[in-house]
Order: sequence, then structure tokens, then C-alpha cells
Amino acid sequence: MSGEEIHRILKEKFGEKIGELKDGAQPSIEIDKEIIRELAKFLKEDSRFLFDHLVYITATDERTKIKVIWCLFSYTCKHYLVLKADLDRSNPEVDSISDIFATAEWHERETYDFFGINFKGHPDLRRILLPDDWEGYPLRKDYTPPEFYHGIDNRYKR
Amino acid sequence: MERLIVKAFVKLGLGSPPEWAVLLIIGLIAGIILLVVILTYEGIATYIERKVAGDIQVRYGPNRVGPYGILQFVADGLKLFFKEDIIHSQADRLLFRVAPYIVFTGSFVGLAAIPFSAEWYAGRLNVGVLFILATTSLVVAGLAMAGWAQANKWGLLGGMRSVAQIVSYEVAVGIALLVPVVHIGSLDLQSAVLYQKKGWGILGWNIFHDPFTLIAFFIYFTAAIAECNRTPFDLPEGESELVAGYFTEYTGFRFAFFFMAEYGDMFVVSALATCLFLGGWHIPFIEGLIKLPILHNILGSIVFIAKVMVLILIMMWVRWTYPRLRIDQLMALNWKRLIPIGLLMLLLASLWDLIFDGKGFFELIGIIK
Amino acid sequence: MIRSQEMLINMGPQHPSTHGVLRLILRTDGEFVYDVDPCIGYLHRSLEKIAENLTYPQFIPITDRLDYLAAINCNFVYCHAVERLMGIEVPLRAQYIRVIACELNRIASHLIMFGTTGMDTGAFTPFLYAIRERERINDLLEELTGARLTYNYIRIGGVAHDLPDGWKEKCLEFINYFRPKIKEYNDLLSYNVIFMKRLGGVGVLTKEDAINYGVTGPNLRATGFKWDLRKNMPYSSYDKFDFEVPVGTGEGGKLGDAFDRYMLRIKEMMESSKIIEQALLSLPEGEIMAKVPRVLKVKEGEVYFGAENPRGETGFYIKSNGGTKPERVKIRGASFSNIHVLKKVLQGVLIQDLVAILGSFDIILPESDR
Amino acid sequence: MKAIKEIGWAIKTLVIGLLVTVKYWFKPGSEITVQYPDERLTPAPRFRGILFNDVERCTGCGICKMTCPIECIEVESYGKGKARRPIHYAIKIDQCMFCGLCVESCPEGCLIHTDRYEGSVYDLKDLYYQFVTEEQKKRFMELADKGIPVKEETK
Repeated sequence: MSGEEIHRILKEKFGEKIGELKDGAQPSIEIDKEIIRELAKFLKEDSRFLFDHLVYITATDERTKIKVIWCLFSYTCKHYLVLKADLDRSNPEVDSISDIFATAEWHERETYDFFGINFKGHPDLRRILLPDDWEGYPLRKDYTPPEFYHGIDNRYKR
Repeated sequence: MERLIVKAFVKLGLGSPPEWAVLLIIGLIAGIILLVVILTYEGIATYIERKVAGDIQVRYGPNRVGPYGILQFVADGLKLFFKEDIIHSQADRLLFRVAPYIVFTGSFVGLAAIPFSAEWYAGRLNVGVLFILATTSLVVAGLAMAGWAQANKWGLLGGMRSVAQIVSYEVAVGIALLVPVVHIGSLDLQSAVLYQKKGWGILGWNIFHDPFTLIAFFIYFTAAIAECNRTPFDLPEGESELVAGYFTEYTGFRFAFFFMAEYGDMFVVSALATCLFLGGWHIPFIEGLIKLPILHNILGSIVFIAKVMVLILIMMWVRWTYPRLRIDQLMALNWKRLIPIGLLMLLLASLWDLIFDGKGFFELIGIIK
Repeated sequence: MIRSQEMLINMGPQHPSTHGVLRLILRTDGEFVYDVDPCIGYLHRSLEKIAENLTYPQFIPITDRLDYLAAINCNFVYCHAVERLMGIEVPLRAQYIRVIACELNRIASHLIMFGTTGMDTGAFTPFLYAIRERERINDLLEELTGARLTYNYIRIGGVAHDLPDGWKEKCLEFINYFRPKIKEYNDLLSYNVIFMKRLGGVGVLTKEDAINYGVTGPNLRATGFKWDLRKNMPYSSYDKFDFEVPVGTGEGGKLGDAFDRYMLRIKEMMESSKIIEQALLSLPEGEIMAKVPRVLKVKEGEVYFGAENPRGETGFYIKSNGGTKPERVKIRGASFSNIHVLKKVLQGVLIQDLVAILGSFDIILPESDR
Repeated sequence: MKAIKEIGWAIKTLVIGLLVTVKYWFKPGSEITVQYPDERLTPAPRFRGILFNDVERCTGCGICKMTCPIECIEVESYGKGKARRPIHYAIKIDQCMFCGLCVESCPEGCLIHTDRYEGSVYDLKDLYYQFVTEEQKKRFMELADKGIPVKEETK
């Protein structure tokens, strides 16, 4: 199913919460962050889409705002769909979909680890790749690595 | 032998020695000779094992220390001897120290009842088989102590597994050994070997006596491999899951004791098999021609050692081929397969003796009288 | 009343059979494992932060370090993602050479899986035989690319070097040498009764759980689900070769158990050798590199491309703002989800099963920790 | 009956397994290990070994410095235009990952891979490979002042 049709069906169902579409090999749709849970459930169960494979969840730091990206794929209909939502930098928050897609549990923990996005409703949201007591969120553009970590010298020697 | 010792005492002017002192000295001398035999055997066995492993795994075995790596076991021994002996703080000091010695004595004492040749044997016990079974089960106590004493989770698991494994496989070994004893009629190993004298030294072997003893031999051999904790039954020291099982925290010479015990166990177990199933020290074909007792003893023990080494080579061959069994499969194999079949063989073998009143297969068809 | 106390065992980052620095916190009662909590991150080198400070061609050797047992496959995924972003058309000869190199690397990676699964269940010898074959593949790849582990062979727009002369015959000769060896492996280990009992019916993963937990690659196909990116979403001229996609059959016990995952790798090695043979025989002439400017400026846009790596779907999401350095590179490691599913599969198993199941998932830590 | 068949199958697979290993046990010369210090494998012609820069032909352009992902090459050049020459060329070989990007990007082709892979040293300072000696540095500076381009001089 092509990007326009998906966009049209979603537009009917969710009204203006669905933003504009950027078509291509992987059609990406801007969405409002509130509807992510029912949208994910709808996309997974609806017979026309059957998006059952959550490829990844990640985020990009656009300096003014943080954009969360969900990439879904359907094994039966063989098409991709990328959902994007904007969060404000000071307190990024979005609902967790780890009970709909089990794989989201670790992907969300990793996105929290690198961007500091608080996924509400996540079973145990703690850092997954970095040590638990690491300050700062590395993949943000304004991140400066700490000089020392438990006394270990971390300065970049030329 | 006794006269020599009495004369030595008299010459030293201590008067004729009491009975127990003579026996004690004889025991000591026999013990030292056996210890020397076992230690050289263990050194050679480690070298052979690594050479066999190398051959099977398309690589060279040890070939750096000495010509063709022969002195490798000396190097290992010295290294382990001089390595630091660590007993970490939480370990239970007494048990930690005692465990390796118990395990080694458990495997070493069994040699007392094994006849190397017509006159060369430490002691002719009329309860030989029972004695060896009793001493090998001493190893269980040592391993459990080692597992518990090192206060290491992996060690504890290894120790518990080895207790479960050896205790249950003792039963299988015991039953499988009963089958040849039924034919021989006595528990003494020397009389077992003499019983298999007929048939030019080969046809008289117990495994040719009747098909049931042959199957009992295989059951015994499988259970014996499990006794010595060797693959495919090396659960107690499963490297890939228990790090190193019951000797995780052992270093230095204590670690070497465990290895010596393992090879000692292998020797005792395969010696038992040769005596009861494969006709002990009988020299095939030319048995009757040798008159000189010294020559007869030497040749006899060479044949005996050769047979034992063949069995040990098979154990090594099996070690580098098979994966490991799981703990419940190990128990199921023993209690549901080996022991029932062993009992069945015991029943059928004794029926065979009843019907053919003790004659072997080849005697029936007349090849040997 | 005898009360058995729960033991918390740390199958720590340093353990003979965790295939790298994976730490499993086990809540066990003696041998019986109640609950497993995998901890990863011990091999985290923040490759995604590095990617933002390196230009596109400079990041290629870093992708070698992603899945070092299949370095060329990771190079390929990254370079192909950038090519799709920029719309570069790779010449046919380069595509064929890429397929040959990737499939050789896949066989090498599956050989390691075969060897380590044997070692996890206690048999040392198969590992040595696997390494013997892998050495021959390493020699072939050393002649082709110049390195034995981190190949850095594929460039954006093609490959670094053409085939050295005489390499084609050597490769074909290796294929004929390798095929009977697979039968030998099956005799030695696969159909050995102890091995089949150890892996059969253990660590069963159903198709729904696999898809739900994002498991991809051989572990997904072992559940009976016929999905191979090379076949279903063909890329880089994979559709020109015919090869079957082996699927789990449940011959070892249940469908989707550890034995299926193991046998799948063995069958895939055979399929890969078929692909290599066809690609070598029908290798077209032509250049090996598309016209790509030395200083690469990638136009604005974003792309996600996932390819079929030996361990699953490894994918790159690249977002660029038109400079020489990418704005954001997200690497979807296949082992990341394969480790995550361990939480579900390793409930209520014996410690020995846990090790065997871990081996059958063929995880690799640098790809999950990035 | 099923149990007997299963035991039969079990014994058959066990025996087949033994036959495979015995084949290698008694096959002479099946060892493939190379006794490293005595015998050595010769690396392939394209092998990416330790780097070497033929400073005579180098123009000090610094392209290799820019392409190196780890920035472990230090180049200082002297003189302008065609007569530019390197007066200091060093590679921190302990950081180098032998990816070969610099060798590919070198326009003169003077930076090459040798087939040497044994790089262990007793002193960390030896890992800082310097290619321009004092004598060469003086000669390069004179040549650069006289404005003699690199190509004629090496013809």
C-alpha cells in the first residue's frame, strides 16, 4: 500500500493530529505525540496495514526540538511506515508502546539513554548501554563529555 | 620378602621385629613402588592425552619441551609445584586443604588389589572388587568437600553435580562388575585372571564367555567413564558453563592433585576392566613356554599395561569426540537404561551358567577344552 | 522444613560461554534458573556519536567493528544505505563482487557459530575443524581485500579492489573443498544423539514472540517463518541467483527450538556456497567503482536500509543535512533484539540449557552495544 | 520396540561420530598449524601491513592527514606550490587501525603498506614512527627555497 493511501486512511481516522506526508521508499508522517498509543495499536491490528515488525525507535536532536522516530514494517504487505513526533527539548516526554510491541522496551530504554526522553508507562526505564550513574545524554548536540568519571581521566589528549 | 626384613632388623641389633612392623614395612615398600608407577604413568598420560587431542584436532600436541615434547609433563609439574597456592579468605581452610588429598588417596588406594602380573601385586585381597568400589567412592567425599570449601557458586554447583553423578554411577559399575564375578566365583582379582587362563590367553577372556558379559562390559565401560568425570559425562568440571566446576578456586600443586586423581581413577577403572573382562596379565599364545618367573612377570605386566593403555586411549578418543550430557539426561541414562539392562545381563549370565554349568561360548563349540 | 534458598549468580561479563561481554544476572535455585536479566553495554563505544564527527567515507572502517565476524556485510549495509540516499547506481560487476565477499563472510560467521555451539555443549573438536575452514576463507579474503578480520573492502559506489588474478579459481576450488566438509560436520556433531538431545526441544521460540520481540534473521526463520531480506526484498542483484531459504522444521524436537536454529546455520552455509558459485561463474566484466566525487557531499534527506546479515537484519538509518558529515546515524543491530528475547526464552531452564540456548542464538555483543 | 530402535539409532550416531575423529587421528600430516617463530606465512601481496612513507617522493600535501579517521598522521610541509616538501612526517602507529584509507588517498603513491606485521616494541616512544631525518629536513628546506619541484629532482 502506497504512502498516500496510508496517509489518507489515517487522516480520516485521526483527523488533524496527522501531519503532512513525505513520500518515498519509506513514507514518513509527522504525528502529534498524544495519539501514538492508539495509532500503534491501530496500525498493528488493522487488516489493511498489519505493521507487525517495529524496526527501531530513535530520536534526532534538531537543536530547537527533539524528534522521536518510529519505523514500522509489515511482513505481509512488505511496506515501511515512519512516524515522527516533535518533543520540546526541556522536558521531552511521550507514551511508551512497549506493551504493544515488546521489542520497543529496549529500544525506548536506549533512546532514553542517549536523548533523555522520558517514556511514560515503560516497565523499567533505566540506562541500558551507559553506566547507570552517567550524567548527561550523549547524543544531544549540546552534550560535552565529562572530564572525569569515577576518577578516570576522560579528557581528549591531542 | 619377610625373611629379608627380619634379617635386616637383626643386623641392626633391634632383635627380631614384631609381626605388625614387618607388614608395615612391606606395605610401605609396596606403596612407594606403586606411587612411583602411578606418578610416571600420570605424567605420560597427560602427555599422551595432549598428543591425542592434537592429532584429532588437526594440530600438533606439545612439541617444544624436550624432543617431541616428551618433557612437557615435567614442565607442567614443576610449574604447578612452584605456582602460588592461594586460599582465599572466605574459603573453609581445613576442608580446602584436605579435599585434594582425599580425592587422590581415593583413586590411589584402589591399586592395592590390582595384580600387575603373576607375583607382582601389592596384596592379594579376597574382596578385591569390593575393596576398589569402596575406595573409588571415597572420591565423592573429597569432591563434595572441594566444592563446598571454596565458597564459590560455580564450585558449589560443580561439587553437587559430581556427588550426584559418581554416587549414581557407582551402582551401575557395581552391577556391571557382578556379571564376570558370577562366572569367576570369587571377588579376588588374581583368581579372576587365573580363571581366564584357558584358550591361548585370548579366547578365554570373559567377554567371549557369553554375549551378556560382552554387553555388561560396555555398560561397565560407559559407567566407568562417568566415574572419572570424563566427557561425555564431565558435568562437574563443565568448562563452558561452570567455569571450572569443583576446582575453580584451586591453584598450584593442589590443582595438580585433582588432575593426578583423575588420571589415577582412569587407570584403576581400566585396570579393573582388564582384569575382569579382558584376561588380565595373560601373555597370549606363548604363555606356556616361559619358564623363568622373572621373565614371566615382566612380560605379564607389559601385556597388562598395554591392555590398560588401550582402554585409556579409547577414553581419550571418546573425550575429544562427544559433547556433554545434561544433568537430567545423565541421571535418566543411569537409572533408566544402564542399571535395568545391567540387572537383565546379570540374570541372563547366571542363567547361562546354570544351563551350560559355567562353560564359555568357545568351550561349548569345542574350540578350547 | 527444608527451604531451598534462591541464589543470585552473576554470569558475568567475563564468562567462557557468553560470547563476549554479556552479563546475565541469574536468579537460580541450584541448577534451575528462574529469571534472567541480560545486562549489555560493556562494549559500548558510542559509534553513533563517532559517526556524527566523521565524513561518510571515513566511517566505513568503523563499521567493520560493528559485527567483526561479518565485517564485509556491515560495510555493505552502510555503503548501500548511503548509495540509496544519494541515488548512486553501482556497476553490475561491483554488485557481484560484493555478493561474493558478503557470502564468503557469512560462511565464515556461520562456521564460528557451528564451532562455538559445539563447544558450549562440551565438544571441543568441531571448533577446531570450523577454524580450519575459516582460515582458508581468511586467506581468500586476505588476497582480495588485504585484511583478515576488519576488511574495509566496500566503498560508497563500489568496491576498493578488483579480484586478483587466479582468485576466481582458488575460490571455486575452496567451494568444492568445503561442501563435503558440511556432511562431515553433520556426522560428527549435528546428528550425534547427545547433541540432538541437548539442543532438541529446548529454548523454543514461537513465531509470534519472535516477531513481537523484533528477532530477525536465522533465529526468526527457525520458527518456521520464511522471511529472508535477500529473497523477499532483494537488493544488490541477489535476485539474479537462485537459492532456497532454509526454514526451521522441528526435526530435533519442537519447532523453533535450539536445534532448529543450529541446523539453519548449517543449511545456510550450503546455500551461501551455491550463491558464491553462481556469482563467480556469471561474473560480468566492467569497472568496479561508480563515479563518486572524492569529497562526498550528500544531499539533504534520510534513508533506512536493512540487509540480511548472518545474525539478522542489520540496518542503518542515516539523516543528512547536506554536509560531508551525517547529521544522525542510527545503527539497528540484529543482536540487540536477539539478546532482548533471551529474557523471554531463558525462563525456567537449567544452567546447561541456558548455555546451549545462548549459543544457538549466535549473538555478538559489539553489534548490540555499538 | 521403540526403545530398542532408539538405542540402535543412538549407538549408530555415536559410532559415526567416532569414525570422523579417528580419520584425523591416524591421517599423517593433517596438522594445519604453522609453527610461528620457525615457519612463517607470507602475507598476500595486497596485505595492509605497517605503513611506510618514501619521503623523497612526498610533497607534504596532507591529504592522508585529512582522510585518516583517527588523525594519527602528522605532516608539516615547507615551501609553496610544486616545490613544497615535508619537513616533519610522523605516524602514531599504535593508534593506527590499518584501514588503508590514507594509502588509497595518497596522490603520489609514496605512502605504502609494507608486509611487516610484527610491530611490538620495548618502548612506547618507538611507536611514534618519524620518517623525515634531520639531514633530509635540511636538504628539503634548501631545495624548497631554490624552488625545485619534486618531480624533476627524483627523475
